[in-house]
Amino acid sequence: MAHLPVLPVLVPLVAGALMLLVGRRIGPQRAIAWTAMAALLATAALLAREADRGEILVYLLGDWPARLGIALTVDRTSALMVLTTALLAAPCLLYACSGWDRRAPHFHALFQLQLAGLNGAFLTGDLFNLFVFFEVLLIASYGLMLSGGRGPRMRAGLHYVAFNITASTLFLVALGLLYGLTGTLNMAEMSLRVAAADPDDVALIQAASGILLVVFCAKAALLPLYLWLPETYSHAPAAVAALFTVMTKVGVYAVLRVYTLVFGSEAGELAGWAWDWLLPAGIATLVLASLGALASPTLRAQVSWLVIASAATLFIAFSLDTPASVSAGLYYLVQSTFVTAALFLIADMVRRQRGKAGDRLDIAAPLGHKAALGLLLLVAGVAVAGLPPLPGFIGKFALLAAVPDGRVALVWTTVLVTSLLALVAMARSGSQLVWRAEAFPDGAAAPRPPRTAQRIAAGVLLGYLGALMLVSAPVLRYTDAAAAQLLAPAPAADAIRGTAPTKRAPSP
Amino acid sequence: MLELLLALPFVLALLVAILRNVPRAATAWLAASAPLLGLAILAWYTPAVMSGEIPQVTHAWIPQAGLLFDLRLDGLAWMFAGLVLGIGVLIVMYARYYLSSSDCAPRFFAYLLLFMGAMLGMVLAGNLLLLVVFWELTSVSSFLLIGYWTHRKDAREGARMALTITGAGGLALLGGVLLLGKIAGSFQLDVVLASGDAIRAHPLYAPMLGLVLLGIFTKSAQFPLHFWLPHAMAAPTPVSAYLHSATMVKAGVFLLARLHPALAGSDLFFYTVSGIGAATLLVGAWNAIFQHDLKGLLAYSTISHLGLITLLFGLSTPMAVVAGVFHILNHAVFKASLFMAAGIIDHEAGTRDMRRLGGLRRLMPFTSALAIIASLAMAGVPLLNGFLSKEMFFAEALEIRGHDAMRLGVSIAAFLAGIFGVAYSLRFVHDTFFGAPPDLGREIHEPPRWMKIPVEILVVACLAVGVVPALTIAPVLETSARGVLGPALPEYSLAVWHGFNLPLLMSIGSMVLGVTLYFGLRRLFDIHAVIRRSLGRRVFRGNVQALLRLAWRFTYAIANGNLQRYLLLTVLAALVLAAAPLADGALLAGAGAGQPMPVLGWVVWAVLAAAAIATVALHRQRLLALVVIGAVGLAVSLVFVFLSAPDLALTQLLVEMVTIALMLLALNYLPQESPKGRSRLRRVRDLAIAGAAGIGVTGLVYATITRPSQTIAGELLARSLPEAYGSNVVNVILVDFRGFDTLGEIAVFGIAGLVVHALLRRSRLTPTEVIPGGPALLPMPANLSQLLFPLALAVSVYLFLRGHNQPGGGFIAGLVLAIPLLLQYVIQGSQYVEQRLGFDYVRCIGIGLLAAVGTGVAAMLFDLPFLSSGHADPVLPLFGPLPLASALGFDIGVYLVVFGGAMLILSMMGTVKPRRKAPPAATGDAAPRGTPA
Amino acid sequence: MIETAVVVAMYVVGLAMLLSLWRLLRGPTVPDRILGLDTLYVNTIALLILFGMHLDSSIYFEAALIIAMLGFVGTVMLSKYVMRRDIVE
Amino acid sequence: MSTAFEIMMVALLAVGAFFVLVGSLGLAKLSDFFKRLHGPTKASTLGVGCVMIASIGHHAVLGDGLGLRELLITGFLFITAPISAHLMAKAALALAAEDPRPSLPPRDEPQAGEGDGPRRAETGGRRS
Amino acid sequence: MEFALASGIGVLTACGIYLLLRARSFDVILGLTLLSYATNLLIFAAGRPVIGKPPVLREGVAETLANYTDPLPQALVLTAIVIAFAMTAVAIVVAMRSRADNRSDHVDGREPDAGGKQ
Amino acid sequence: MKRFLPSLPLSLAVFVLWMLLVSNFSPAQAALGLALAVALPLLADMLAPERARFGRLPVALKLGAVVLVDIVRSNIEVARLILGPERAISPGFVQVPLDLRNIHGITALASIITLTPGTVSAELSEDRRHLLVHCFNLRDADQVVATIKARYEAPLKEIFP
Repeated sequence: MAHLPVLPVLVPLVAGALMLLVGRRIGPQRAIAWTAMAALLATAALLAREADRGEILVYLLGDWPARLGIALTVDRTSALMVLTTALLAAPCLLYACSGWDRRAPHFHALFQLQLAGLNGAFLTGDLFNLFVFFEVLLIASYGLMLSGGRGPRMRAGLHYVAFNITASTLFLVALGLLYGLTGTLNMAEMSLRVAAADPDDVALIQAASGILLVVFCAKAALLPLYLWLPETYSHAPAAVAALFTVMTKVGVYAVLRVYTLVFGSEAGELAGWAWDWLLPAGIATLVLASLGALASPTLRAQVSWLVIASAATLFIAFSLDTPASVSAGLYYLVQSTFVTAALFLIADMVRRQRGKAGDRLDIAAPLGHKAALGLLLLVAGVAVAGLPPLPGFIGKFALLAAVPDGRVALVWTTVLVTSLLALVAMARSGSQLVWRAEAFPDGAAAPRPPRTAQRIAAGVLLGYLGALMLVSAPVLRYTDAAAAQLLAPAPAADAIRGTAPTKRAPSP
Repeated sequence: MLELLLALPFVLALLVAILRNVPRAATAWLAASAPLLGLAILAWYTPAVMSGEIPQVTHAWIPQAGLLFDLRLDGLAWMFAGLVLGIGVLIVMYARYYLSSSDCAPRFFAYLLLFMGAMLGMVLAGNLLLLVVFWELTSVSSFLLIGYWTHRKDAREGARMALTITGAGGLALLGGVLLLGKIAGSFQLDVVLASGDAIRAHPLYAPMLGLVLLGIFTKSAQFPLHFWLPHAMAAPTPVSAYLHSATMVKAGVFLLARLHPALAGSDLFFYTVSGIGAATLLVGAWNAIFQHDLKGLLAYSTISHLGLITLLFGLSTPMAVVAGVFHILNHAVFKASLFMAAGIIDHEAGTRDMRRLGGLRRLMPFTSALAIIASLAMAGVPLLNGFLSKEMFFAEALEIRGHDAMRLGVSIAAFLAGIFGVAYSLRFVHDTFFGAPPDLGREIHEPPRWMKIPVEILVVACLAVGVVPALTIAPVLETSARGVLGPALPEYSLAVWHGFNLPLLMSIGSMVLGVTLYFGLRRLFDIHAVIRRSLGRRVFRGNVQALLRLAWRFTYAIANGNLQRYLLLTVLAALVLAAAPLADGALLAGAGAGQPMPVLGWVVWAVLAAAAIATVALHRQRLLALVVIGAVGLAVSLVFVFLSAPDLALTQLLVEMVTIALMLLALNYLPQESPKGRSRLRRVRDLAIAGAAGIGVTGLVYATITRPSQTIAGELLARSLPEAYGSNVVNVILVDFRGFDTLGEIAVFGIAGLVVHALLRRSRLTPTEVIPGGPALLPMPANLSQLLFPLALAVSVYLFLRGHNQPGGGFIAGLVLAIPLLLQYVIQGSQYVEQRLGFDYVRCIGIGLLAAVGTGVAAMLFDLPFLSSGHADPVLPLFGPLPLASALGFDIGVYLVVFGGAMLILSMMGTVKPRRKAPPAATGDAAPRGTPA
Repeated sequence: MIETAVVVAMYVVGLAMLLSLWRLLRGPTVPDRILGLDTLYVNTIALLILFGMHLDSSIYFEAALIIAMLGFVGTVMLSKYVMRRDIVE
Repeated sequence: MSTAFEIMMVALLAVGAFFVLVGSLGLAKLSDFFKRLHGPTKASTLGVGCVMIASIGHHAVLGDGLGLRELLITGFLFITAPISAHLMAKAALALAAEDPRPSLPPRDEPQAGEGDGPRRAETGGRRS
Repeated sequence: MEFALASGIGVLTACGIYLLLRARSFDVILGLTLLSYATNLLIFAAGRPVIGKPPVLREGVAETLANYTDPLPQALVLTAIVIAFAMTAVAIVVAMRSRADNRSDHVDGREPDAGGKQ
Repeated sequence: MKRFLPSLPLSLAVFVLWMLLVSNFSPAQAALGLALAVALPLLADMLAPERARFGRLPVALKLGAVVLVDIVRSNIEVARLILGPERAISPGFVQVPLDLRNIHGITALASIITLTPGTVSAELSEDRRHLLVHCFNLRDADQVVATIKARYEAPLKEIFP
């Protein structure tokens, strides 16, 4: 139990390494993958339970004090992210096991390593370690996206890779400057030093953290850095695209983590400066992404835009910087991850049932297994448009209710109008794909039905939404507490700095 | 029990949807059982409700956000629930026969029940947020119902239009309700209704009212947002009958009634609501006259009647409210029967176009009689229910106090609407049932018995209410009106005859003038030739198209799939955010003095800068750029050497070599030259941006490194040897202090190998240029490299073992292992090497990762955190002390992963198979010279 | 005395590096540039050794060793590319 | 530390640095690739070699005792320099065969049948 | 010296960014390589490097920052170098595949004059 | 013996290299060096195209001395040429016919030719009978060939029979 915080990284890492030893046989690979998945789910659940006690779990890797080594820190938010990732990964894995994992070399290894990267990024309390895990998850995502692909996917992949390497380079620039200015990489320690920074240094620290902000926003697809996403996500294989929905959230999470802890309410002159940039950017992104969803030529592109829209909504929520809005944002984050993932899976099933027309919206084509797919699309569409009673609505209204008085007009208008745009977009694609479907021409057999595993995978994701709707109250209580923890970072920082190693001497 | 009442439709909808293969009759009965049982439950509550009690149940849902699952059955809810369920039963019965055999009945009934449930939930909701939840649910389920005939374009369009408009209204309502909750401090209906005065006095009252009314007006199809309703007529008739008589459109007026105590009472409310209501009343009625479709006429008439009800609620006097509630009831009854009648005609005659119909009186006398009675009710003819509420309306219009202009206007509007109402009712009756029978090429006869029963029931209700209102409707009306008004319920009497008064005069006048108008219009011109295109629809369509076009243009003007733009924006964003805080010249404040610069340093600087600039200058000739960039790498390692970083210098040198190998391998499959960029302007722009970035970075770095350092590294130095047993602090940091970073780093490295493997394993690529001739034979270099190989391996082992104390370590050693092997590949050819020295590099990575993780996990067995280092000094006989640090195990992992990863990447790239057939020459590439070997 | 000689030698080697750089940048043929790079590497070895003497430290020995042992790999690969385009056949 | 040692050291360093410089000078100055190819050979043999010996002496006398490790560098250079020179020459020859403009000998030297007599390549002049 | 270091980093950054904004995948990758040199030097510079004080402990020399340069940035740079290499490898392979599959090495997978808007 | 020590000189080289590298003559290091001296040549042997057979090794020492002297001599000569006017240089290619048939011998010869400044071995013909040598300053081709054959090739033929 004492080692719980490190397990979400270790379990998939070991599983990924084992995958390399079993060769190309799919059976053992799947066995390892599901064993690891089960272990990860259990770990994540336990972690969330532990975190919900309200204390910050600090795990000192190598038994070094936090400022010397690397400390993993688990608060409610990071535990929530880990749990969300694990819950998301299970259906994605299931979907992939319906056949894609045979076609994409190294799929299972890359999948596990991607999970390791994601969890590492969520759990680490060290800025450079965050960079490393960003890279782990990114490089695994390159592999997941491109393995077994060709043609347009390669082009999208090239964009994705080049863009992210550029962003990573900026990340390093920011890190170098921040280390040069504060002399530490541990976020808790850095927060202390930022707060006590020499007045001459403040502008420089701000410049460095501005570059850092660009990096995170690039990963989270915020204006003007979101343009890579629709292309990438709509070209990724379904199971992978579904898993990717949590990747933009990593960027959002990083912003939340760094800019509450390091540049949060106690950062002296720098307190909360990032939010002033993020609110307008979030609003603009939300509007543009909703227009993008409206204009999309394919269902998958549409979902990709909706992913951006959800990230933008999160930025709006977080940039309002009140406990209630952050809480609503966290809730929204969880549900939007699931719903967009479900939509990617559904889009893939639809695509496979429409023959050459694929998921293009401008072509009428027969749709096999219309009833089941139509139902799935309907539920997911309702959820993503933020219509009641699914959690999308709950998240949205919790967010609207949390908007501080001064910002009501702007934020409400944006959120409500873009919800309408999303609704129109989903109604358009649903009616084009399902309703406008012609009958199959005589003699042409309907395509093979979606595999059971695929349907279950999509069903599970939608099931999460249903469950989330029913247990909204406890979840929101959890996110409320998480937001309170985030916005009052001093105890967390003290806990991280003050945790004593097991055997070694603490830092003076 | 209330929960049960609400759950019934949903449960049965699910049941109907699941039991797809049962006979249609069974499905219909199953579906009908929901409203029937619901009615029974409602009946059970009736005595309580009538006696003024308000049964209520509350469950927590999201209490912290004010969203409670609260159901509340007051008079208004009771009346509406009865309407929803009662008409629901009839609709189910009717639909059973209406649907053709090709229609999927379970889907229809499931949707219908879903909608019924949503309506019920809305009327029963005791919490405003819950109400919004169900409100939106009605939008969604009505979308499904209207679009039921999915193969029809008008159905799809109508459904989307309805969803768009009502969905927009729903979102506005959500905003309004949230404001209302903020103002009232609670979303509980009881609280909100009780704090009307506070609400009206609140500064946010106006925006809140605007948002709520927007929701209401869209749902109840008020002018100018009414146009979705006629297009929703593409739905099957039972749907229209249900949605547009008793339920969907009534949701809007229901909410108006529901929130009446909280909202009404201000001038703003009065003018807005009654103004919009009056406009809708007239626009709807006037348009109804000129419709040719039976259902279109009914739709516009519905709009008009909804305007009437809205107007009544806008007037806000208690009596007007009573009249409004009364008209809700009456309109539901006669309009449902009329829709059903229209459906029967459509069903039997195959058309609803009045220009083609006529004389049905003789072909289907019974149905005709029913329809005529119902339309007379619509026209407000005495002894029918429509007359009573219309009479009350006239009376109220004349009673308006304090707003003289309004009184005149509303009275005139009411009178005109009465005239129009008579005219369109007359058109309905006259064009359909009188005149010459049409020749439609089919036998027209009475519909099945059961199809008529619902109509009969409703028409009987019209008559009963119209003739003896006090015995039939009075208690219902009173109960429901009390639900709105509470104790303020006024004294009123429901009677056919109130004496000879002004309202009666208006009734008579409107009837006479209505008849005159209809026949006058007929005489003046051919009504049938008038085609009124719906302006609203055109505007809507135009707007949606414009929005789509705008979205398209906007989106693809920005996200145009051009990586250069994405990268440019990224760079610019970073520039702006980094420059913004420094704009006021804060950059150099606090900068300290630097160290002196040795002359040799400038030499290195010159190599670095010159080679970097040359790389840019030569970049279009790629091979040259590669040669030159090698010098940049060398210069960078020299910088590391001079500035006390031996490990870095080694790593940089080795990585440089591997990178060049990588690039050269790739260059074989890429064009040898870059074409010149098209635009000079762009080059200049890029140069400017690059220059700005360079200057910016220079400034930032200079400002940063001339400040005193506050690093924690002193502690690392002090604790490295005693606690981590290594004197090369950089290596100690890598494998101990920050071993987790290194674990991630080797994971990245290993994954890179896997990705390259996955991408190249099965792919066949065409080299851009193939030099004719067989593989180069290099016997002498081969021979020398043979000699070099074991020596290099020995050096690799040496570097690995001493890494903890001196420059070296797993990473460097791994590359020193890999590069000689790579050299073997280059000189001897891949096939030769792999046949003789077949490593499974993938497995090598796996083992390395496991070794690294395993070393870390070992610490956990001693109850220490992951990656804690251990240390032992066993003394071996003969050999003396053997220092063993657990970090060595970790470093073995690094060593294996780096070796495996690097070799996997390079060998995969080196062994790409050429494509069997050369692809057509690509545009822009140099045409391949020679032929693939 | 020795110290001065070492420093002077370093400057001389530095000058040699600049000359090699000149050839590297100047060309004109690819082998010329490769040769320039190769010479740059060799010069670097000398410079590293001299620097080690200057600082009285053997810590840069490994770097020099690695360049001596593996620095030519770049040359080999570039030359092979010029010859065959495909450096691993 | 004797003066003789010092003088020897200085001499070694001077010679080493001189040859390194001459090598690069030749590289920069000479007009033709094959001529240039001869320059760096000096640097890698005598130049680096002398510096190396100086270093051994330096460390033996002034530093931490006698270590012959520097010999390894020269040793490795002796193995690797021929490889790179050989390959660069081959590359230049290949380039010349491909593109007849530069002043390099044709690739297809007569090999068999001409007898074993030495033969001066005709085209290896200084045409550039 | 600080200025030389900073300006060297600046030159590398400028060159890297210029190449990054070119339209061909290979040029972009070259740019990224230059940029990675720049960032490596930048992180390294953040440790306030000095001449001749490598962080390898020697006996009898006090283990303080006065005698040894800051080792932490060096460790970070090592990690960064490795990661940059891995990324370059992936990027270049993707570029190869994209060129092969899309018949163009333009970063957008199509020639600007041939393709136009999608 | 051949199975475990494919090439004794190579093993010796590895061992010497190791001992030089570690500069620490403790038994532990010696043991490690020995282990490597056995293991690494085995590994390298897997890649060996043709095994070397050695004849009279002592000749090698003499040859080494000759080569060292030649290196110094020709270095000075070449330096003089480089510093002098370029007109004085007349470079040229020379075909050296080979009597050596052993690839190791040829390699050694080519290396020596390259290492002595003023000559670079540019190409080995495919039948391994001619070595194309570029001379920095070619006065008399025949003499160059004769020198090479006498000074270097003859001893090498003894070393690699």
